[in-house]
Parts: sequence; C-alpha cells; structure tokens
Amino acid sequence: MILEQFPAIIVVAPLILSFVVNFVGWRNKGFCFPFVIIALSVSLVSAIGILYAVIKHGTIYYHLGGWNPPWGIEYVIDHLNAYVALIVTVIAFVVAIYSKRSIEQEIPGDRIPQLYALLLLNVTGLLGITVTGDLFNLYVLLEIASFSAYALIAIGEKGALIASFRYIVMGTIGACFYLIGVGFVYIMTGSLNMTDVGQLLPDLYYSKAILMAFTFLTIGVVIKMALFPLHAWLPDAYTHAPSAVSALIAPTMTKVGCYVLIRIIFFVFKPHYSIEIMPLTTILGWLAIIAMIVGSIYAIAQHDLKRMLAYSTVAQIGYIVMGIALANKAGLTGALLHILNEAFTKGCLFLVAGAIMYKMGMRDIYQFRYLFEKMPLTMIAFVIAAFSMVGIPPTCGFFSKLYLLLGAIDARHWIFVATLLISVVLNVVYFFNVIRHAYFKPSEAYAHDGGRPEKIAVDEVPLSMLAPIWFTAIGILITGIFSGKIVSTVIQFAIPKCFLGGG
Amino acid sequence: MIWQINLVLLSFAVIAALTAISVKDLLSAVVLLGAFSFFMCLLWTEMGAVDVAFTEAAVGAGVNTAFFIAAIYKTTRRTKD
Amino acid sequence: MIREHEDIVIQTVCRFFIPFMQAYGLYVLAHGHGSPGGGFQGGCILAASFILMTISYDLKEVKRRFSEKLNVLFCSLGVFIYAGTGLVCLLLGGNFLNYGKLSKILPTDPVMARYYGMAAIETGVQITVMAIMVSIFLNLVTAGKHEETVEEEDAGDNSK
Amino acid sequence: MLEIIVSKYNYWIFVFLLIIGLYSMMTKNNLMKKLIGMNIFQWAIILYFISIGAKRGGSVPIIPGGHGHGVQKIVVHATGYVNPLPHVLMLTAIVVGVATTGIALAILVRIYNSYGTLEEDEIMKELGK
Amino acid sequence: MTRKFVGILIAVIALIALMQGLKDLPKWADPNQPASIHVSPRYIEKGIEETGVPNIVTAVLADYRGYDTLFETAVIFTAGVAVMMLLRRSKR
Repeated sequence: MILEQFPAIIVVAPLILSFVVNFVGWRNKGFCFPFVIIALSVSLVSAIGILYAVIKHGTIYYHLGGWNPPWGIEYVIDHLNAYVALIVTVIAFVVAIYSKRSIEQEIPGDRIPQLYALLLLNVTGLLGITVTGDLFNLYVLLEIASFSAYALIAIGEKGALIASFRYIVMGTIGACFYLIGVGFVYIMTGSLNMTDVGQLLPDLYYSKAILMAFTFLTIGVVIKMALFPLHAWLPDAYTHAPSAVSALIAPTMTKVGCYVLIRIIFFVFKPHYSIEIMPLTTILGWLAIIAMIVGSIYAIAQHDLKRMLAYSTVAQIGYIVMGIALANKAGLTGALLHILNEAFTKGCLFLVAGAIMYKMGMRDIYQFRYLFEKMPLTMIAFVIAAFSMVGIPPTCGFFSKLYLLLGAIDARHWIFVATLLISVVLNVVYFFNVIRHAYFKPSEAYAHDGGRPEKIAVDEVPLSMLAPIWFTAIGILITGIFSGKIVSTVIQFAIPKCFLGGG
Repeated sequence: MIWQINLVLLSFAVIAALTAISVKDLLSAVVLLGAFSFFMCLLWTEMGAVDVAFTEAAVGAGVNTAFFIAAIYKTTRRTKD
Repeated sequence: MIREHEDIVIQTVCRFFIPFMQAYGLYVLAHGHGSPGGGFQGGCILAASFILMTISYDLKEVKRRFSEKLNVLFCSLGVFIYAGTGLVCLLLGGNFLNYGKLSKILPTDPVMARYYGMAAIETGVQITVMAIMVSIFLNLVTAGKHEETVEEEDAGDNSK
Repeated sequence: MLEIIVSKYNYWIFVFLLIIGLYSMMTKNNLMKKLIGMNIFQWAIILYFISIGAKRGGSVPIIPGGHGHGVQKIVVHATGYVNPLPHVLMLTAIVVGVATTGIALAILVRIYNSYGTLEEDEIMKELGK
Repeated sequence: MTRKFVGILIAVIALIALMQGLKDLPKWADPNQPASIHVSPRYIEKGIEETGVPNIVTAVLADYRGYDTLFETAVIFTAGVAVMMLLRRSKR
C-alpha cells in the first residue's frame, strides 16, 4: 500500500518536516539537523522506489484527493520525472550532510533553524515541480522553490542582498510570464492538466493566442533556468550565496528548469508544433551555442572561483539546451545525460569551493598556491570534476558530450559541432587555470612573498564535508562507467516516442 | 456585469496605477497602490468574483499596504523617480 | 510605529474595535462554506486586528497578548494541521488529501466527511496566515529588533 | 478592428496595466518603485484571469439553499454561474504576490540598513561596480 | 539611459506580442468560450452533490484543487520563515 503513496510522500515529507524543523529549532538548534536528514532520507527512499516502480511497471498516475483529472490535480510520473527527481534528491541529501559544518561557520547561529526549514522547502518545491502533472500546480511549486532560493541567497555575504533583489525581480517576471502563458492555454482549451491540454491543443495550433501562450511559457521557464540573454541574475546570486546554498541551488534549480522546458515543448506542446510550426528549437539552438561560448569566455576572465563556476553553469545550460534543440535521439540522450553529469559535477565543484572557503577563507584563484599539498583529497575530487566538465573519458562528461556531438552530426549542424569542440577547449582553459595555480609552481608575478614555505601540513576539511565531496566525485566516475546502462534502462524511455523511430 | 461601471472602474484603476509609478514620494505611491488595489477589488466584485474581491480587500489593500508602509517607516520616502 | 506618547482617543476607539474585528475574522472562517470567505480572508482580518493593536498601542502590548513563541508555534501548526489532515487520509487508505476517507473515523457519510475535512484545513490555513502576517509585519516595522527595542524602552522607563 | 477592441476591452486594459508594471520594474531606479511596479504587474495578471472567468448572465458562484445535509438534491445549471476555477487560481496568485512583497520588503529593509539608500545606482557605486 | 531605452523596447515588444495574441481570444464574458465549457461545469453542477459545500470557490479551493492550496499555504509559510530569517535578531 505504501508503495502506491510514494508520489505524495516524496513531496510531503520534506514539507511537513520543514514545519517541524522551524518549530523545534526555536527551542533547540541541535534538533534541526537530524530532522533534515530524516526528511531527505524519506524522499530519497521514495525517489528510488518511484524509479524502480516506473522501470518495472511503466508510468505512474496518482490522483490527489481522489479526483480524476482534469478536475483534480494529477501526478504523472514517467521515466523522465523519476530520473530528474532521483537526481534532485541525491544532490539534496549529499548537500544536507555537507551543510552542517559549513553553515555553522558561515551563518549566525540564531538563523540556522530557519535556514534548514527553507532548505527543505526548496527541495519540496523542486521535487514538486518534477512530479506534478498540472500546469498551475507547477507555478505554485516554482514559486516555493524560488522564494526559498531568494531568501537563502540573501543570507550570504556582502552584495548578496542586491543580487537577491535582482533575482526577485527577474524571477517574478519569469514566473508571471509563465502564469500569462498558463492563462492563454486555459482560455483557449479550458483545461490545466498537462495530458489533457496536450490532447486538446493540436486543433488550435494555428491560433495566435496559442503562439503567445507558447512564447510566454518558454520565456518564463528560460528566465528561471538562466539561458544566455536572460542569465543576468545568476552569476551574482550564486557567487554571494552561502557555499552550501550554492551547492544545493546550482546543480538542481537550473536542471529542473531544463526539465520543465522539455516537458513543455515536447509533452504539453507536441514536437510537431515546437519544431515545425513555431521553429523554437532553432532559436533555442542558436541561443545555446552563444551561451556556451559567452559563458565560457566570461568564466575564463574571472578570478573568483565561485563566480567562475557560476559562469560555467551558464555555459553548461547551453549544452543541455543545445541537446534539447537538436531534437533527435542522440541529442536528447546527450541532454538528459548531461543533466545528470552537470548535477553531480557542479555539485562537486561548488562543494569543493565551499570547502576551500571553509579552510582558507577566500576564493581567489590566484591565491590557491600549494593547495594540493594542503588539501590533497579535496583537490583530487576537484580534478575529477574538472575532467568531467572538460570531457575526459572515464567520467560522465565524456559520454554526455559524445552523445551531444553525435546528435549534432546527425542533425548536420556543423556549426554546433564546431562550437561544441571550441567550448571544450575553453573549458580546458579555465579549469586548467585553477589546477595550475593550485598544483604547479606559481608564476613569478605572484611569488613575491619569498618562495615556498618549508613544509605544508595537510589540513583537510572535516569528514562530514569530505564525504559528500567524494560521494559526488565517485558518482561522476560511476555514472560515467555505467552510462550505457543508464541510457538503456532509463533515458531511452524518457525521450518522446516520436524521436525514437527516426534515430 | 454592467459594462458602464466596469469601464469606469477600469479607467480609475489605470489612473491609479499610472500615478502610483510616477509620483515622486514613496508614501504617496504606496497609498495610490492601495487605491489601485481597492479599485481592482471593486472590479472583481462587479465581475462576480466575490471571494477574490474579499481576499483582495483583506490582503491586497489591507495587509500589503501595511507591509509597504512599515517598510517605508523603516527606510525612507525620498526617491529620485 | 512604536508610539512615543499615548493617544487616549485612538486607544479607546481601538480597544472597542479590536474584539469586533477578531470576532469577524472567526465569523468569516466559520461561514466560508456558505458565503464568501474562508481561511485566508479570516486570517488576514485577524492579523489586521493585531496590526491595528501595534499601531494604536505599542509592540509590548502585542507581544504580551501574542508572544513570539506562540507565533512560531502557530506558523508551523497551521500548515501542519493542513498537511496532517492529508496524511490522515493517506493512512486511512485513500490518496493524499482525499477527505472522503475521513468518514471511517467521523460518524458521517463521505460527502459530509469532505465538508468537515475542508473545515479542518481552512482552520489550519487561518492559523498560519494570521501568525505569518503578524510576524512579517512585526519584523518589518521593527527591522527585527523586537527584544532590544522593548528592553531599551524598559530601560528608559526605569531611568525616568 | 473596432469590434475587436470593444468586445475585449478588459483584456486590453490588462495588457496596458501589464506594460505599466513591466516598464516600471525594468526602468525605475528606486528599488521600492520597482516593487510597486511588480505589484501592478501581478494584479494585472489577476485581472486577466478573472476576466476569463466572467460569463454574461452569470451570477456569483454560491449556490443558494443552505448547506450541510439534504442539499445534495439541488439541480444546478452551469450557465447561471460564473466560472469558479480562475477565482481559485487567483486566490493562490494573490497570496503568492503578498508573499513576494513580504520577502522583497525584508530584503529592502536590510539593503537600507547596509547601504543607507534605496537608489540602485548609488548602491552600485558603493559596491564599486 | 541605455537601461531606460532597453526597458521601453522590451515593454513595446511585449505590448505588440500581447496584442497579436489578444486578437484570437474568445470575446470577453462569452458563455460559450472553451474555458467555461470544458472543466468548470462539473464543479458548478456536481460540486454541492459531491462535497456538500454551497460556495463553489471554497469547494474547488479546498477539495478539488486542495493540493494547490496546501502549497499556497506553504508559500505563505516560506515567506514568513524567510522574513524571520532575514530580519530577526535575538538578544545578542
């Protein structure tokens, strides 16, 4: 019986425990952390259970309140949902373990209970977005995720407040555009259920109102996922947030945005519409390659590690959107695999950035001298993640980029192929920059303080921070090695049926 | 639904909105925003959405304005635009 | 909005009005099933009564009647009632929020069980909305320095 | 053309209010003014949804005849009542709007405490950008 | 100045786009528009029979789409916790 209820439990468990955390934390701060872990463990178990059930029995339909769609709200969980939900819960669980020490250092003590409550609410929102099958419910959950993100970012260092305010303005415009899109869909079809709307829309494809609905929905989601021309809020927000918060939000939030984009342009609106009638995929493709190049170039110019990673996120969103825009089997496989890769890799990188902040108190890349001797394990994890970002074979990044490349070749988009290769080179440049400063002999200009100290003691971060870093690092390798298995069991079923035949 | 009342209320709402964003004093702008919100509330009563109008009167014109005024009390009412 | 001097007219009028506002807030909740109204509206009206109390009296008075610990409890309690009702339905064998299953523990048929289930969640909504609105307003109006302000005023009173 | 304007004037006003809000959110220098624009923007969308729900000849969606036991036999025709679904959606949207305002105002109060101003260009100057 | 220009440009683009979209909408307050005939008649006609609540808005809010309302309350809760975290300072 409990197996059938997993779709509700996965969302409700963190929600209910966030109330408990808020209240219990008022009495005693020490009780917060165990509750967070309990909530996320329940979600993790449910996510695994859901993925198992979906692989075993196919799509799950869960009717909330016992009302049939389109009257009530329905959860539709297919391979795509289950896959993204599992990624989100795993990252959230790992970051929650990590956050204990990191938050204690960065945040004033009396704010910790509220911070944990907001962390859980953010996870609630993200999981809700991934499992829901109702357009308006998605809006409400998007707002929960965004609100908690605004507050979590605003609690960071100097400059975080104004970054957060800009994020509020941009995020509200995005959410409201999404809402206008929902309004247009509702006035034309009379329904809010995604499956129902998907069935009603084909008769209306040549109406201008539907075109507007599609445009506004897409712009709203694109603002939330920070694709190139609308990415302005992202770098500041991710730079100034507390490190545990960046490590939670950066890997999950934009990826969930990508999921919503896939859901809207290929499931609510059919591929026939978004590729042929309104050539959205073409536009997205060009924006994506600009994002890849511009994000990477900006990342090279940064000397703040977190800001560099934030711009790198912009570039990686470009990769995922490019895979979506290619709209063929290999391209979409690459995009979905890259969501997994990017979640683990960005998670690992931001966790490492947090660990460096924790021990060194700074993030300036040019001051990373002797870091390899000081924090060897952390930096090895960093190198693995950097390899994955660049795309060196045993890691997951290699396979996702390979699929993207195959997709681009399949679609005969030679400019995309060229851009992909150029951006790989740019990735090498900015990650190698970090490794060079941390490992190799520093250049003369920065060695003014009189050569190498006698002996550098190994000074690692505590185990509760090191274990999550290594979990993500090993995750990168494992997902890389078993990527064929992941594609054959999950991803190939997550791609819309019409792309499978053509190859 | 009476279109004459509807039109009058809509034009009042537009005027209130325009003045709210153009007036050079934040407290006046906020009070005008409350007026805008109240015109919206009347408009929705007129369209048959009594529940939304009630919520708007309590939340939008009441609590929201109180929040704004509280924040202005703690910050400043000076503005350049 | 923390008053320096007391104004007898305002305080008398407000002392007269505040109980009526609170009664009206509860009325709106109770009649939400048959007339416009419900948890949000009622909660906002209750919150407005406390906001009026802050404006006419001072912060100390509000905190005496609605202490901060109670506020934090209410914030969580309301949503907990809502989600808890859903969970009870889930444990009784229905889907989440399927109030019809409450007829197994309530002495009514499924239709009326839905009626009472809705009443329960509206109550939860009202409690949360009231507590949160008051909390947001108090935090904004003092910029977060509740206790220090009260202490300073206390100190000032003692010195006089 | 005139017929399009006259028959949908509610939607036209919605567009106008939306543009006012959007313009104010993007070009105003004062952060509080941006927030006021944001409120107008959100309420314009609510106006749009309520306009969807309106129905000529429809009355308030409350069925007369008391409540509780024994009212289940009443026969109701959908054409007599306005569409309740947009109202429900907009109750949620109003609350979301107030919540946004609350968080944004809290951030504004903190911005004022740290920078002493609410003008965006002055804050940027202070941050050294 | 450039920001003002960009703002006006975006506003005008949005205006033109929305105007294009409005042309194909059903007339205002049309009883036969799709929004009024597809999903909502069931709420009005069966609402009181299935839930016993005469105020249909409450019935839809709390029962048919009760899940939305749960998260709406959670939104309020999020805002409250956020403001508490951002502003509240305890005694040292």
